Amino acid sequence: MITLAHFLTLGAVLFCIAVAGIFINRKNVIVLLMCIELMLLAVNTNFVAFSRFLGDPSGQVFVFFILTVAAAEAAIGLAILVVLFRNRATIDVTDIDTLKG
Amino acid sequence: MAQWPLLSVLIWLPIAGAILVLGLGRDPRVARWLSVLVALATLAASIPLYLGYDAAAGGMQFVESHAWIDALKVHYALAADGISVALIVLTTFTSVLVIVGSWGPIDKRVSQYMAAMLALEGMLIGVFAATDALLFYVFFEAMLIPMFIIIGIWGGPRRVYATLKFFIYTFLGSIFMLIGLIYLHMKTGEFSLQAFAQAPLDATEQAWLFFAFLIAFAIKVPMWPVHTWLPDAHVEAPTGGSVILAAIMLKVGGYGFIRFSLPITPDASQEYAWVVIAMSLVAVVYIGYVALVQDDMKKLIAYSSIAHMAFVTLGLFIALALVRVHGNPDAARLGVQGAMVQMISHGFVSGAMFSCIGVLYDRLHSRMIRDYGGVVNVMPWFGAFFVLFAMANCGLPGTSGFVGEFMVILAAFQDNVWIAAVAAFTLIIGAAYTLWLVKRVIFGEVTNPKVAKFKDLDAREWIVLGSFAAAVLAVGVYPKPLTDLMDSSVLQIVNALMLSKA
Amino acid sequence: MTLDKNILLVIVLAPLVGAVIAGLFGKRVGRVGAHGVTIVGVALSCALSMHVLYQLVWGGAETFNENLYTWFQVGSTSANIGFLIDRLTAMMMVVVTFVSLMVHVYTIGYMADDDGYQRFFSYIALFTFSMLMLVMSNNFLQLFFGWEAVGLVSYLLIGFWFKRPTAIFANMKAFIVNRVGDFGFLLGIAGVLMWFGGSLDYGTVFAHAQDPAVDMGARSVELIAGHPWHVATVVCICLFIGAMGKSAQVPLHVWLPDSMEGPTPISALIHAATMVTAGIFMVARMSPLFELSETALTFVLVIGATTALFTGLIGVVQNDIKRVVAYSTLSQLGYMTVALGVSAYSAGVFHLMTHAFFKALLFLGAGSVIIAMHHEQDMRHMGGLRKYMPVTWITMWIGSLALAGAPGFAGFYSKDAIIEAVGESHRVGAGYAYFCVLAGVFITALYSFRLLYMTFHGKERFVVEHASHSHGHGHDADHAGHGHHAPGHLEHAPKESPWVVTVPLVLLAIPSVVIGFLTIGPMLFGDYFGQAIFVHEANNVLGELGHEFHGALAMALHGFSQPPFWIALAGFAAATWIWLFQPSIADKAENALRPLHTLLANKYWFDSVYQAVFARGGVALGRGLWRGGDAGLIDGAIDGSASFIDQLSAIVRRVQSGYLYHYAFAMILGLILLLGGSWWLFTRIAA
Amino acid sequence: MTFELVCFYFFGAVAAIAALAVISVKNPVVAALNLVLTFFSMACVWLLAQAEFLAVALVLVYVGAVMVLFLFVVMMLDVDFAPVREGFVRFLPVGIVVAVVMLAEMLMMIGVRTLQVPVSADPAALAGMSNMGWLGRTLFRDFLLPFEVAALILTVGLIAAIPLTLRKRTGIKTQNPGRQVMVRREDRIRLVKMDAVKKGEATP
Amino acid sequence: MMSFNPNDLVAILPELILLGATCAILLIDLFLKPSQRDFTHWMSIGALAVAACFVWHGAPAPGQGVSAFNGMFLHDGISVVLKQFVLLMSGLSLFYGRHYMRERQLLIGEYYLLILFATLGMMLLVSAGSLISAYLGLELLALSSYALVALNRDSSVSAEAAIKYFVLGALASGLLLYGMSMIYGATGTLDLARISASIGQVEHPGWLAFGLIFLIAGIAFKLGAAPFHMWLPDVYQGAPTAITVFIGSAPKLAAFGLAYRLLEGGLGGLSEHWTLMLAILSVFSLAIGNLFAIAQSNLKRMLAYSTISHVGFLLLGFVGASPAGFSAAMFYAISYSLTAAVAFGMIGLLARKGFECEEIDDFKGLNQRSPWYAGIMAIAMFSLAGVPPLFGFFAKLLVLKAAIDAGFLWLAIVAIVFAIIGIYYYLRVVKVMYFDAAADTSALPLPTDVPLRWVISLNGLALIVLGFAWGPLFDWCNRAFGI
Repeated sequence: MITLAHFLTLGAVLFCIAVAGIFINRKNVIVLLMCIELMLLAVNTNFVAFSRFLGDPSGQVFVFFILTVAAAEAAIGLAILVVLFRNRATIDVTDIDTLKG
Repeated sequence: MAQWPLLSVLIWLPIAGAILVLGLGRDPRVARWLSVLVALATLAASIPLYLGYDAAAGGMQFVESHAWIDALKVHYALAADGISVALIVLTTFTSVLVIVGSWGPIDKRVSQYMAAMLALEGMLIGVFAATDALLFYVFFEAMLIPMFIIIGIWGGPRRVYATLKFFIYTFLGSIFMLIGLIYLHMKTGEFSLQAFAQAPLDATEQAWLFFAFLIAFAIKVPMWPVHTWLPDAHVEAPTGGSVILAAIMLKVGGYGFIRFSLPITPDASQEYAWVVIAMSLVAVVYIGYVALVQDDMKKLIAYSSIAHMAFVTLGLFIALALVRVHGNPDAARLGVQGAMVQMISHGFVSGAMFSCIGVLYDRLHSRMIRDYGGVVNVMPWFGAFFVLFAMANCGLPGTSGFVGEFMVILAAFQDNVWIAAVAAFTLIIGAAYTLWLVKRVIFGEVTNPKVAKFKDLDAREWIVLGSFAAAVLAVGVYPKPLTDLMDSSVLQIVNALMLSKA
Repeated sequence: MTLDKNILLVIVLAPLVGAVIAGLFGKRVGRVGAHGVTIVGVALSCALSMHVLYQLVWGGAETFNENLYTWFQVGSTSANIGFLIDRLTAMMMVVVTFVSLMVHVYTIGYMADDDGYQRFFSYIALFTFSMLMLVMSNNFLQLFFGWEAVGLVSYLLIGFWFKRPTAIFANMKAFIVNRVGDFGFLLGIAGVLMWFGGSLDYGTVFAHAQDPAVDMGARSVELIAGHPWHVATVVCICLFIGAMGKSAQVPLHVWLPDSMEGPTPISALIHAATMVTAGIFMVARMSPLFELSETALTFVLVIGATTALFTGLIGVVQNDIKRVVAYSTLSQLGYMTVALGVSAYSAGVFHLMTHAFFKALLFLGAGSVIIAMHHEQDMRHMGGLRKYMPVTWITMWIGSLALAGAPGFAGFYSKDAIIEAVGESHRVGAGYAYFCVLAGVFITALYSFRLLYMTFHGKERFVVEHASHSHGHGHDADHAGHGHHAPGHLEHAPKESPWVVTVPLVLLAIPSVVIGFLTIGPMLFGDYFGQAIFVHEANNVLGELGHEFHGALAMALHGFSQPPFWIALAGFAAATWIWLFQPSIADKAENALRPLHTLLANKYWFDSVYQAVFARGGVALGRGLWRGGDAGLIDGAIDGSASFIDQLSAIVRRVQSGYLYHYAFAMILGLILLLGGSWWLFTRIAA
Repeated sequence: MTFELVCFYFFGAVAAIAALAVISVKNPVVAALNLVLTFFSMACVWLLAQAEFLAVALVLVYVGAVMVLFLFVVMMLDVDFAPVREGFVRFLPVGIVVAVVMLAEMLMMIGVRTLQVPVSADPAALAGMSNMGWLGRTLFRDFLLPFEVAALILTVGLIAAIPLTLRKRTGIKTQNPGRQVMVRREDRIRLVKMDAVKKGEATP
Repeated sequence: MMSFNPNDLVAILPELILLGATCAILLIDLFLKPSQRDFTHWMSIGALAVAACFVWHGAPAPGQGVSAFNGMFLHDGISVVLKQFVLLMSGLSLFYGRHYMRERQLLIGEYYLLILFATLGMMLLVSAGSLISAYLGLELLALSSYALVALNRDSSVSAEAAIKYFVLGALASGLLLYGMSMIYGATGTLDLARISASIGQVEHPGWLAFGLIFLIAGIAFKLGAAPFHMWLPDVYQGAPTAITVFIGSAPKLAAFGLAYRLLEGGLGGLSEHWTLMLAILSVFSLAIGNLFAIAQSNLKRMLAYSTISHVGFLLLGFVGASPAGFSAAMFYAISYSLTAAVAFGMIGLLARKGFECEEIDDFKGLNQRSPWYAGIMAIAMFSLAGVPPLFGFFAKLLVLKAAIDAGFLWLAIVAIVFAIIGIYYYLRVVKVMYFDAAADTSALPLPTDVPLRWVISLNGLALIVLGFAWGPLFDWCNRAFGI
């Protein structure tokens, strides 16, 4: 039988993978954006699971909103990425280090 | 007259004047005249303060109190007792001379300089008049800003280092006091000094508070070993800045001890009086020797200021043992009174000394002793003034410099002979460094051809030095008006010392 | 009948007014105005002082003791300005104002060509004021005021010729050495305030000291735990340290010879007649206190005796005419101190008075010689001056005879009284003192006559160049300008000084001869001082002597049979032989006694040691504290922490690498830390 | 082990492995496709939790829209195969350790091992509604304001993306027929009078 | 379950007005030429002003806060104060930004729209009564901000700043959401009031603590508290100055609102946990902010680090978890944003086309060239440093007091120790302006934007005036928290 623990564990695993993806990524920024989507997915899984086990719809409604926001976020993120690429001709994370110190 | 908020007028008149000078002073002449007028008006306003203060009755007079921040029970509360009156009059008096003295030397951004001076004057008066701790603190800190600017803009070559050191050092000290004040507010629910003084505090609390206050005021005074900002600040400051710094700003530290350490933490003050006394005595000897070897005139006088201010702290803290251990309130009064007289006197003397150095500096643009020599040959009047102030600086009877030191030594003797003996060492070392300075600068043959072209004092310089001289002699010959003014206030302080809080 | 307060005020203020006018308005009033106003002032005060003395001695006036105004009043501690005029004071007033007046007059001639003419008059009038404040004081505060004020004027006058490096060194030295004495003095005053009735007023303090109910003599204090000291001893020694500074007792005597850098009139006035005797006066004044402490008096005695003998010895090898007189002054001050040490205060004060006259005379005479010699002070370039300046010669002889203690002269009475008093005394150290004072008599005669012979007798050891260009009467300020002349080469032949110089000489010569004869009776053995000086019954050596005193004349005659006379005669003979008849012996003796001569010529190395230890040592210490303490340790810590933070900042800022993954990593790390911390906290709270 | 559980483990494992692939493969296109797989698997997992609407929405929104956008951008920017930087290898162990520690802490805090929450019946079914209806009622009754705000957020996404990416190209020559028609003679030619030699220029 | 109540619209009237105006501007601006952008400018400012009036007018009586939309939206004293200042700060940044943006041809309609949307987001955020409205308000703000930072498309650093901001912001959002999910799981509701009510009887208190940490991480990111601060210096420096003015001021108020709503409004029962965590974050922020700022030569970056240290101070107000503490923290946030606006605004004012004026050395000799602006900048610096009698000092006083009252004396001492280190870099700016010689001693060419000059001057003077008359503001804050 699937228990809440299963969902939460899966959520946590995805979450950690996403987080690890963000900070061990040495490639390009797009992958970072994907990691963020992954992370939101993990969160959504949590919400869905809780909602299901609490018998409360508001968790699933929250997921609905998160999906909405994530879409808008992706749009803006990619737009920024495009701007960055136009300026730098690269989206390599290791090259984005002008601002530091 | 009783209806007039005299203290408020004294505080805000110069500050308003500062704004006015900033606004109208595009023409340096306007700025100069305007600032002198404002300073004179402030001086005039301080006369009714002096005359109107009922010294016999003592206590806080000219009380003003308006709620400032209700929620924290912060008040815009001003009042003056004899001690405050004396220091306020010192401030207004010195400020006029400083501004007059700065007419010539300051030729760039005159209006800003004058405005900074006037603002500083107002804030200093505010410090001496505030009876609300927060208000005190506000003035106490705020005055760093104009001084920072004064040293930084019109100062010497290392002015930036000096002024930053000055600011950060002083800020460092006072911010610990702020913590103490907040703590006291937590205990009492208000910021009034009186409530603080009455707050019951156990020994640990008192000890922490005592050291918080000690850091703040010891740096301001300054006491050894936190004195090193002063020589640098003095050396780099323009003459006016040095004068106001030495003559008045240092007094804020001594005043702080009187208003905060002694009444709020009497038991801790007693317990740790030895720390302060030791620091004072070290200052007398150590700083005396250090002063001896300076080759920069201003630095020398700055060090001598430190040594002299040590008598203030000595006088104040010797009082505790006298009252509590020896049961000798009379001697304690002598000590506190001596400290106060020393503050006033040092205001005149150090102000005068720095003015003198300013006079020389304006002519040669050097403060190095070796560049001078034989000045009296070409500037006899100046030489006379310089020797007079030098004598006052080494505490010659008949000048104001003697009175305070004398009282403090007498009082210290009654606590412990050895303390008095070390303190009295200033007679020797003070004379040594001062007279050596005189010897090298004033006397001798003119060796520097530039010195040979010096002109004696002009009228403006005459007024400044003459006024200082008059004050130095007046206090030296007849200090009674001054001591009477403060006597009942001192008595109250000493009486308060008798009561343990713990 | 009482003294009129206004008269006293005029006595004090008249010189002050003169000083202020001459000083501040010197340019406007001119030279004549300056000396006029000061001389009038001092003369007025001299006349009134004599009047006061007359009133007190013969007019039946009572001792005047009144406060003028309160200086400050704090609690029960009050400090006042006031006058105590008793006979001791009155005598001092007369001496001070009289010598001062003489010096004023003399100065007209001596300083005739000096640029600082008005300033000089202002100073000496100011000095007169200060000295009067000192002697007329009725309390310790004012005493200290006068004490320091005379020191100030002394400082200004020694450095009068401020262009001379030696002068401005000497005045600084004088002031600082005096300050060492004042250090003790001030502590003494503090002690008086603390232990003697909480007052600074003489009357109260003395009453307290003598109050049998208090028994001050037995009270002790532990300055160092476990070592009780008598209060009176502590206080008196402290006070006496002040006197040692002012009255130039060993080891604080080093300033006095150097003070000869000042113009000669002030050497006479300040450094011989009046200021330096302030210490003697003070101890005499404090006799009720000193009488309480045998220890303190012993201390006084030993110091005085040492000074009397050993400084005199130095005088023998000096060649500078003023320095010889200066060392003789030191020696005589030692005598006075010895007198105090054996409780013969009256004798000390008596010697003070006689000494004031004859020593002022000697100095002024020396000054006269110096004028004549165009500011040559080295006696080796003098000789045979008697025929050029007879008045000076004669008066100098009188002064020297008085100094050497020729019977009948003023100095004889006072010095003999001291010697006999020492002989009478049973105090610890009296034996040593007796030896010193007796030996001192020989030395005194030796250097006194040496001076006379080398200056006025024998061959002329100077050359007169009749230079064509006229050079006005030189004055000391031009001394440096004469540098191109070889030593002992004069432009003009020496000639007698003008009347303003000689008249004071003569006027001072008179008391130098007669004053001892006239006053010894009442002052030493009579009741002249009355209550002013208190001597404990057991210590009253003068009382003992008084039994043998049968009048001044008898004493003079008796003197011929006493050892001091013969010793002095021996000194005279030796001096005559060596310096008048066989000048070569001096050199031989010098060679024979090379170590001794070196010792004396170097003044026992006091100066060198002080210079090395206190002056250079102090500077080295100061530099060490400054560089090591202030700049090194304190500022090092402060600037160090500032630069540490700077560097730290420069290093840690690299953490902000600019890389996104590092930023994210930091966030996650923070999160993990919070998680861990919270887990810990959570389990603790749950538990 | 019920069938549901088997499904859960299967889809969960696929999702996790695909997620790992997302963060580790070199080619961003492959990463994006792996991400699609993750999303799809998770949608299946959500179905197991009876969140049918959201599962469908996830596939529609993400797989249908967002991921296409991603791929589009990847293609548009023509990103190379990212070379693996040396730092990656060097710091990989640290990164893995941190991630594992974090996972451990999270699981510990959640307390998965002791967690025993009985699954309740499908609440939507209890309410007699479909999952969608159940959500819809809640959404428009209780979450009206957030719904409107979400709309605003989408608007912002729109407004923001345009100025960032819409570029007015400069330097591109285009014709303006209107102006061509309206042209006048004086616009085409202008007669200028000037000296034959510039003033001040010295003739040799 | 309640259905839609029309009265709820009254509560969100200011938001509605602002939204309406924004939509109107969105449409109108399409038809405006760049030269006519002034219309957009004034209309935006007008919209903010009108909204502010309605906020003021609709302020509930003390202690009479209402919740609307099923508890999604809280309308109480706190939201009123915060909204007032959010609107004010947004308006100020519009004033300060116009000159800068115009000189760089960036004065486009979207600039105004995004700022207005962000403002709307902040208003919703500070009124959030539910996790969901908090999240959405936050995202509205965040997404607008990302775009604003990237608005200068031709600037490489702006793009870099934007991408950093975006990625880390999204990560923070993810953390926040994860935390929210756990709290939802523990309490079964998204409504903050209900969360607060059910804290005592949750089945899995561990989830709450767990969620709290993620929540705090998210909040700390928005506030810019270390170690979640890394984005802040890069973004402040990289963003166009006009945008820095905006994101440096108003969002701090919103972040305060977020923190307050979530931590105290929702998880007040866990204050034992979060006070300690915030205290630790505070120490980190103070240390890192001050320490890093010293080494900076870029003024914007320095101010960014200073922001971090100020966040450390702000958090002092939270450690007591008492109304007085929150009031102090809110006061601090207000004080900081008002002051920071002057500082950043001054950089914008002095910037020219092709000259950013963002290096500290660019301020050399400013006093010679323009004493007035040097004075205003000096006031701002001293106020940031916390020197009385300026506004900033009293804010510091209040938070220190809050910390001490809460028994966190050690924290207060740590704070002042770092404040001393911090004072150095503020003084350095003053030093450069006053003590150093200008490379170019001619008088400063002032921007033609007269309102800018007036407003920044008034803003600067306000720092002095509020230094004396901070009582009413303090009372206002106190009333908001029911003291």
